Amino acid sequence: MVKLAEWRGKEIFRRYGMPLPRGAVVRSAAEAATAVASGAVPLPCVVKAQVLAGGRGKGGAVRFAATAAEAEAAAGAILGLEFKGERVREVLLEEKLPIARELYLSVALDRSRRLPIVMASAQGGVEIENVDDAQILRLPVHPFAGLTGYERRRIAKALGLTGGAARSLDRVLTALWGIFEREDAELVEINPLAVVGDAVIALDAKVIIEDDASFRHPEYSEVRDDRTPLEEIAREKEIAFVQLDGNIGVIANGAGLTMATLDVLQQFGGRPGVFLDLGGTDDPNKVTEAFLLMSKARPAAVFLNIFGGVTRCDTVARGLVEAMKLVPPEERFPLVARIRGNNEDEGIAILRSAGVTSLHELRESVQAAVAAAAGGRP
Amino acid sequence: MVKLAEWRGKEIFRRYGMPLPRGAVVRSAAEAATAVASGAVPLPCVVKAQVLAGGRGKGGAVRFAATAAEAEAAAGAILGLEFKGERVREVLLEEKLPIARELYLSVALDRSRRLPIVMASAQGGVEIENVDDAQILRLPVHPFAGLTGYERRRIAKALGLTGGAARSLDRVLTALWGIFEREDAELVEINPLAVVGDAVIALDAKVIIEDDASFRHPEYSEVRDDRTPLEEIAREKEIAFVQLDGNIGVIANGAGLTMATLDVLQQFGGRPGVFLDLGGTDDPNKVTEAFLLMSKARPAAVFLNIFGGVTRCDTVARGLVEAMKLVPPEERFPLVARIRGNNEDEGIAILRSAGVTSLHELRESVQAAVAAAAGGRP
Amino acid sequence: MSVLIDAETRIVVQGITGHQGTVHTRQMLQFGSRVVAGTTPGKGGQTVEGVPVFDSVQEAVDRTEANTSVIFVPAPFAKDALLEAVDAGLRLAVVVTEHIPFHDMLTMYHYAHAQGARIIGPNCPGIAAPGKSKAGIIPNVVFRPGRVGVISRSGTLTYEIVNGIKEHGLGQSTCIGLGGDPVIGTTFVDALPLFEADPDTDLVVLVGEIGGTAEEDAAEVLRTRFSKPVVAYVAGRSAPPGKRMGHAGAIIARGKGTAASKLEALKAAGAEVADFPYEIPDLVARALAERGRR
Amino acid sequence: MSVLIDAETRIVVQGITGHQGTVHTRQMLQFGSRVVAGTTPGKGGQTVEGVPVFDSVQEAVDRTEANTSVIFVPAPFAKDALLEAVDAGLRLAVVVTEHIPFHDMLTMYHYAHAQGARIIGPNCPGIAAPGKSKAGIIPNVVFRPGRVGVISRSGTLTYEIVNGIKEHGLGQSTCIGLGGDPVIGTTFVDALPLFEADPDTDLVVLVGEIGGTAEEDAAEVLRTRFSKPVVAYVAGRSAPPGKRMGHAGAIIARGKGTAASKLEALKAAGAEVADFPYEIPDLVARALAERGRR
Repeated sequence: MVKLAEWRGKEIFRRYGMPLPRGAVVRSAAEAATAVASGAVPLPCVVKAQVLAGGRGKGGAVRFAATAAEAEAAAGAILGLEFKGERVREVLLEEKLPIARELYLSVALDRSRRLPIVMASAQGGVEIENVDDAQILRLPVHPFAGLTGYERRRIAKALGLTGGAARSLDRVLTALWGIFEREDAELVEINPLAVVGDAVIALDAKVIIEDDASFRHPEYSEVRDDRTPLEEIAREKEIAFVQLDGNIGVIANGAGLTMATLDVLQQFGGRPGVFLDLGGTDDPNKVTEAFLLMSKARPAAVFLNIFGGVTRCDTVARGLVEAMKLVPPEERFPLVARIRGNNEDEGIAILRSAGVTSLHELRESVQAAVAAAAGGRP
Repeated sequence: MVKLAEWRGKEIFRRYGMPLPRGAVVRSAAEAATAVASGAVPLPCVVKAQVLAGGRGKGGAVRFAATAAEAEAAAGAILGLEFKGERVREVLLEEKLPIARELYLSVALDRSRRLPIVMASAQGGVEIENVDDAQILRLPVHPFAGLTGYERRRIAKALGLTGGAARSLDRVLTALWGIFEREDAELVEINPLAVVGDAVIALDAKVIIEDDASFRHPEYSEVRDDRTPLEEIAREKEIAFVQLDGNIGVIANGAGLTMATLDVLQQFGGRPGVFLDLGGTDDPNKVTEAFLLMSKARPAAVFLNIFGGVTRCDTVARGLVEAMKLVPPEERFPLVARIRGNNEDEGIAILRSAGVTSLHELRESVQAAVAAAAGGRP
Repeated sequence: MSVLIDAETRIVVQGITGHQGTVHTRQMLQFGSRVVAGTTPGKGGQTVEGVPVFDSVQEAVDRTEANTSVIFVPAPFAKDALLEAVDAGLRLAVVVTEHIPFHDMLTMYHYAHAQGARIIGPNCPGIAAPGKSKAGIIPNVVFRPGRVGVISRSGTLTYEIVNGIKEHGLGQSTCIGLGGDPVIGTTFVDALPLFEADPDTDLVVLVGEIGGTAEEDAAEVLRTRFSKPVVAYVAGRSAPPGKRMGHAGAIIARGKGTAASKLEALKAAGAEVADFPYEIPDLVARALAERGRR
Repeated sequence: MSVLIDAETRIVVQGITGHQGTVHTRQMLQFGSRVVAGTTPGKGGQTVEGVPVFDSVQEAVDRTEANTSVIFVPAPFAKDALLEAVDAGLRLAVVVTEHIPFHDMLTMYHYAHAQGARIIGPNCPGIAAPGKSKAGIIPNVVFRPGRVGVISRSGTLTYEIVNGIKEHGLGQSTCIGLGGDPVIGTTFVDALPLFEADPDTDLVVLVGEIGGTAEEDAAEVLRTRFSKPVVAYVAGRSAPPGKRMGHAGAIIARGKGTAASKLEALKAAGAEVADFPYEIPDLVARALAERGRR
């Protein structure tokens, strides 16, 4: 999932003909001054920190400026701020428009219907979860038909738009749908979509691009969220790496098995720390890589729960024993392993003879891991 | 139906990334010389008359030039030629390529399947009707899926293309399908598609745009076929106007009824000349307009066969009687009318009292019209 | 029983406030059709010929339980109108509009098909079951209830032929004008099984035209899975071979598409063939009499 | 009988010459599946594990009468592979490939649906009927013929649970791993009626996960049109509320999607709910015993 900052979202919006406020993105206070002086950003203007987190307005990351000096000062003050853990590197300056009403508009996927769904509400400018259900139009759109004229009319009606504003909405909808389909978006959201005079204008832009479509969109590869070095390594190896606040490391294969493992771990008083999900695979190389990666995270104990499909358990066990030898002494941790599937008895025997606690049942394995993390011998 | 000349087709081809020979379209011998001198057209080159009719090669409308002087002379000789009734206004000069093989490729509509159909043959460069059925791949393409990868592989196989040529074909197919869909084409045909080295290149371009889609494509409105003034008037009034080689004018409403009328007319020895089809309507104004239009075509006799749906026959008859008064004496013609439908008896009475032969049965009406054209009183 | 529509059919007219929509709403009401609603965006709340107008088909369906649409909206908006009808759950839409780009119709047909809806048309006179209902524009005056089914690609020629059947003292069970466009929602092949299954139809009159291979395709149905007598007519035997689609069109059809090809196929499939429209009523009467004797 | 596949199922493996394709072809053959063909463009004429390889699915169908596909081709080409399978007339395709963009899957699903074909997956372990056939990648070792049906959104967790059922001395009728992607071809709602209709299934184990509303939707089926006992498990009760789709995702789901919501819905619909995977076999055995007593 590639979440784009507002200014990047608006670059895409512009390419698709979305009506937008005039503005400029800047990376220094001096650039802000120039942007206003050159007329690229009319005054008065809004100065917005370009961070992914929400709640910028309340958090002081959005300011207003009536003069070039104020704009420069506001940009300078915001740049370099840390907002909810994100450093502000870009600031977006935009003309401040006389807003008559604020609307909500988005398109996302409705998994149950297996259709894209457009959502529209006349109650925009607030978090949409807080809007009453009855105030939100949900319109499934068939990909083979696209966003039809009659659907557009329904949306305009739900938003209370007629005449020029409805025609202006039509441009917005064409852009919204085009971006969703052609940019492989998971979400395109405009909140607020502002009614300004006889037109509607996208004041904010939230665009999330689907990771799986990155082979079609190399242009988004450089704009991924910041990741820690460990997360980056995990990503390259296609291992899901998630940091929680506990002290037990979990390595499992497959999202369902990983979640079930965490569920049982918590049930028996364990606190999961890092967990690594290898995906559906039991590739012994990947097991080894995950093991080495885990050692970098310095867990109090590690529980490894692999259900073998293709590979035989003895092969996985041998790889694991080899990997253990590669871990430097200061990074070693107590390990409880559970390897199920083909040839599981041999696998268990190999691990046990290498001194690893290797159990058969999920419950007893988890209990052993919890005990190990608490300082007991696993 | 808007048939585009080769050079216009190739302008569209270029926009869609179709591989093409380097070349230029010119409108004078001097422009031809400049095009060669500037390097826009490499030598040796082909000099082709831009006419819609086929058989240019055999008809002397395609020449070759090895030098700038030859190109200038060839363009001069071709410009202003009349080829199968068409004046040559444009000439296309293109580099002459070392052709290894000539292929055929097109996309059109398969009415029975209600699907677009791609046709491909390794036997290109000749009229495709003359190619053995077994040598032509017919591949229906679903509009919701587009031209898929596996279909492209089947086409490449049918054309005997591999490696670089197959990759080059992929560009051709993307362009072909894109033009068919997005330009509302009835036909996109490349014959020949030439194998040149490790690539395929479109040597000719035949693109026919659907008339009914003209509301989406104002850009094609200026490139319609030449029409006679009468045809142009008919077109504006949405009346189908067709010139045959007989002497009896026929006015009818609806293609089926018009065809059936012509069938019966021929059966009884009549030779249809101009016929006008008003479409499914019985709008009295349109009947009147058709009548006045017909008078300009100076037929020996006219048979009017209208089946009234919405309008009452007496209304149509009154309009017709009024129209007759507007025809100048020298343009008058014997008229046999058959008006069926609502209130038909009143309609017949009105026409008869105005001196018009007005009959009930198709057979006897046609016989009367044939007699009138032969000089008898209708 | 009849085919596709009956006395219970509840019709919504899309584009009811236009000239054509209004005129034919009146005609349908006079025929006895239950026209329960009309739509024109922005004109909801009006009435036309006593029929309530709504802004959208969904509202019309919600308020009037309409189940069949007749579409008169102009060509540039016809695709949208059809998709709206299908999405509102209608299972039958008669598209009267002419000049719809066939690329639009490809989308319309395949979309409707995927959702289980049927299109008649476009550019068609529609469907009528005398004494029951009419969804379309065939003049009321040509009908009389009876047991002859009619399926036609033509417009006014259909009126002519249906009228001829009436004047001969016979009547029609259901008449469908399929439309003559390159892509139509319901073809002879699609329509014939409906008449085969209709207990109120004793015989089918099939009216074709030159061009395309619809009649040849129909002949295949007649040959393999149609038991009732058929009288066929094909207009255009005197026309010179058409070249509308040029070379590529010719190789799609490959020698089919001419009147000769169609007549031969229909004859070989057992249909009685009329050379001219005025021969149809006699052939129908004779075929019915023969069927009665068996 | 079994669900969707049986001993007669004729499998074509798309992408058979890749590592995964080859490994799982061998496993399927060992399971007893009739893998009759494989495809890889440009590699027609080879064999893999004794199975003939063709350049296209159409050739495979023409030559071997394959009727079911298992797709291993890489994500960028998976859409094309599925369309090829559907166009070649296959009625069932198991898409094992992971990381297919959901926009591609929208096209795949709606295209297949319109043509009357069913997709299992993508990103799924596929389907297995012990003693009959397997189309997918679930390890052979976990199965044993029996009368318990399994439907799961998970991969390895399915193996774990199916294995647990076997180790408890029970067996499976058919097991379907639906895949956990945002858009899947066959959901719980689609699969449950197949098991309801299967005379060889006495009970269904339903394995869900947090996220989406598939389990809530399934509960509605259980409540209204499912007569067999159901044992359900939902993984992820300990996970913090997910935020994958942000605000818009939240309003699509509207409070559904959490483990609590799913468990409550399933319980209300009469399912026996396991808190942890290892509780499932006991619950299954008890429900079967109870059913036997009735």
